[in-house]
Amino acid sequence: MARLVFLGRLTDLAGCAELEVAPGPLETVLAGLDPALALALLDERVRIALNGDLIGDRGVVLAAGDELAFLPPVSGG
Amino acid sequence: MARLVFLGRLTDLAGCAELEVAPGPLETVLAGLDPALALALLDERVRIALNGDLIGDRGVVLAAGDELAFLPPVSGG
Amino acid sequence: MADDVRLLTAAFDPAEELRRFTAAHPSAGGVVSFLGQVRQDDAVEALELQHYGPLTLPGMERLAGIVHSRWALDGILILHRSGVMRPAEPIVLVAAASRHRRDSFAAADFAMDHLKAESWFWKREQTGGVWRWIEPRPQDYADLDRWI
Amino acid sequence: MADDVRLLTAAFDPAEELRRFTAAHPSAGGVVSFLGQVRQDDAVEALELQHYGPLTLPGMERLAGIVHSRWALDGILILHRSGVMRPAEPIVLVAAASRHRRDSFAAADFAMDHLKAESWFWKREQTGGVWRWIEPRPQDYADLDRWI
Repeated sequence: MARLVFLGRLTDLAGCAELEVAPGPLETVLAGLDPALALALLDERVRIALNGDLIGDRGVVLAAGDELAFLPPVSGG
Repeated sequence: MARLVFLGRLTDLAGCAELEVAPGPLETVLAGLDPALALALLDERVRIALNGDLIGDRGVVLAAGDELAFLPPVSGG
Repeated sequence: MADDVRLLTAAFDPAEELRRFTAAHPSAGGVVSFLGQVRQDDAVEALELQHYGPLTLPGMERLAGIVHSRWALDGILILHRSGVMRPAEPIVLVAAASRHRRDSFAAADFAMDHLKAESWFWKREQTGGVWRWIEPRPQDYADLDRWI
Repeated sequence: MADDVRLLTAAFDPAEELRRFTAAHPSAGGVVSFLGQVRQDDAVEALELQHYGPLTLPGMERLAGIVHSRWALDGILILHRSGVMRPAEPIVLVAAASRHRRDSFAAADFAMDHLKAESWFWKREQTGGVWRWIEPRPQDYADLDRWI
């Protein structure tokens, strides 16, 4: 299995901080989620980090054991 | 009697922090001091305060009980 | 490296931390510090900061390195809370020690602007029993522009 | 008036003073402080600050009033030693508490520049057993020009 991690308001939207998902292309993984959550995760202001490293490309394929984090804009002030 | 107060390096030059002097015009008081000290007290960078208030005029006449302080430039930094 | 960067998940004592930091830098003429705390008079009942392990502390350490290389410092301290905090509880403590005070002032100011605008923390506040996530403010980005 | 201005003739504990000041201003989001201490690694064995009673503390109080009126502060703290100090002993502690951190940074910075350049203190240092009076440096006046 792979793991999705949701930060900030995405935690509330997902209803959990982490979610175990089957490995595979990110677009396939997202297609299996609640559509409102999937849409929020595709927001271009939400950055993603694969196993702790920020990546720019959302065409990622998740392998077993991977952790993909979704990072909305930080709160500042 | 009146009192002269010497601050900073003037303390060393006067050999004391305070000096009792007879009341009278400042120029008369200074004439009674060691000439090197009197010269240093007349340095225009040395400000003077009469009874705790800065004054600009050195033509002051000291009355009994007056305190006249000589303030060299402060040390800063 | 005389830097001390920590992500804390429990309450800390800023006065003691500052005493320790100052004692560790006896050759510094000056120490500038910034302490941020949860304001007590707002309607806010609690504040929660969320962090992401793999990114948050490494980002703070990278910031400390940048600050240290930009000014002539004896050392820098960056402590930041994560988790739930109540009014008057400390959130962040930044301190810079240097020979000349101008360096410490600029370093602490720079570190705070960048911590606030760029660190990986997500904040929510509880008001009237309801939690609400805080969005970034334009002011945070304007603060950063001062250093370009 | 939430200002605290003191001229101290004996050693003080900056960490405790800062703890007290911070606790007195729970509605301030931020507290900026500057602590100046006698440097330990110089050849200087001791430092003495001399003050003049009728002018020094009143001047510090006037400065606090100016700072308070110039920035939006919850309070300001100005503590300054007089007398003989040894290496690593605190000399001066300035702190400013405010809702927005930019005000505290500017207020503490301004207060330090003016304390250093304009306060009625005369300083001498002991090196190799010999005391030497310190003259003002051009840098102190340049610091003031930043605020005009």
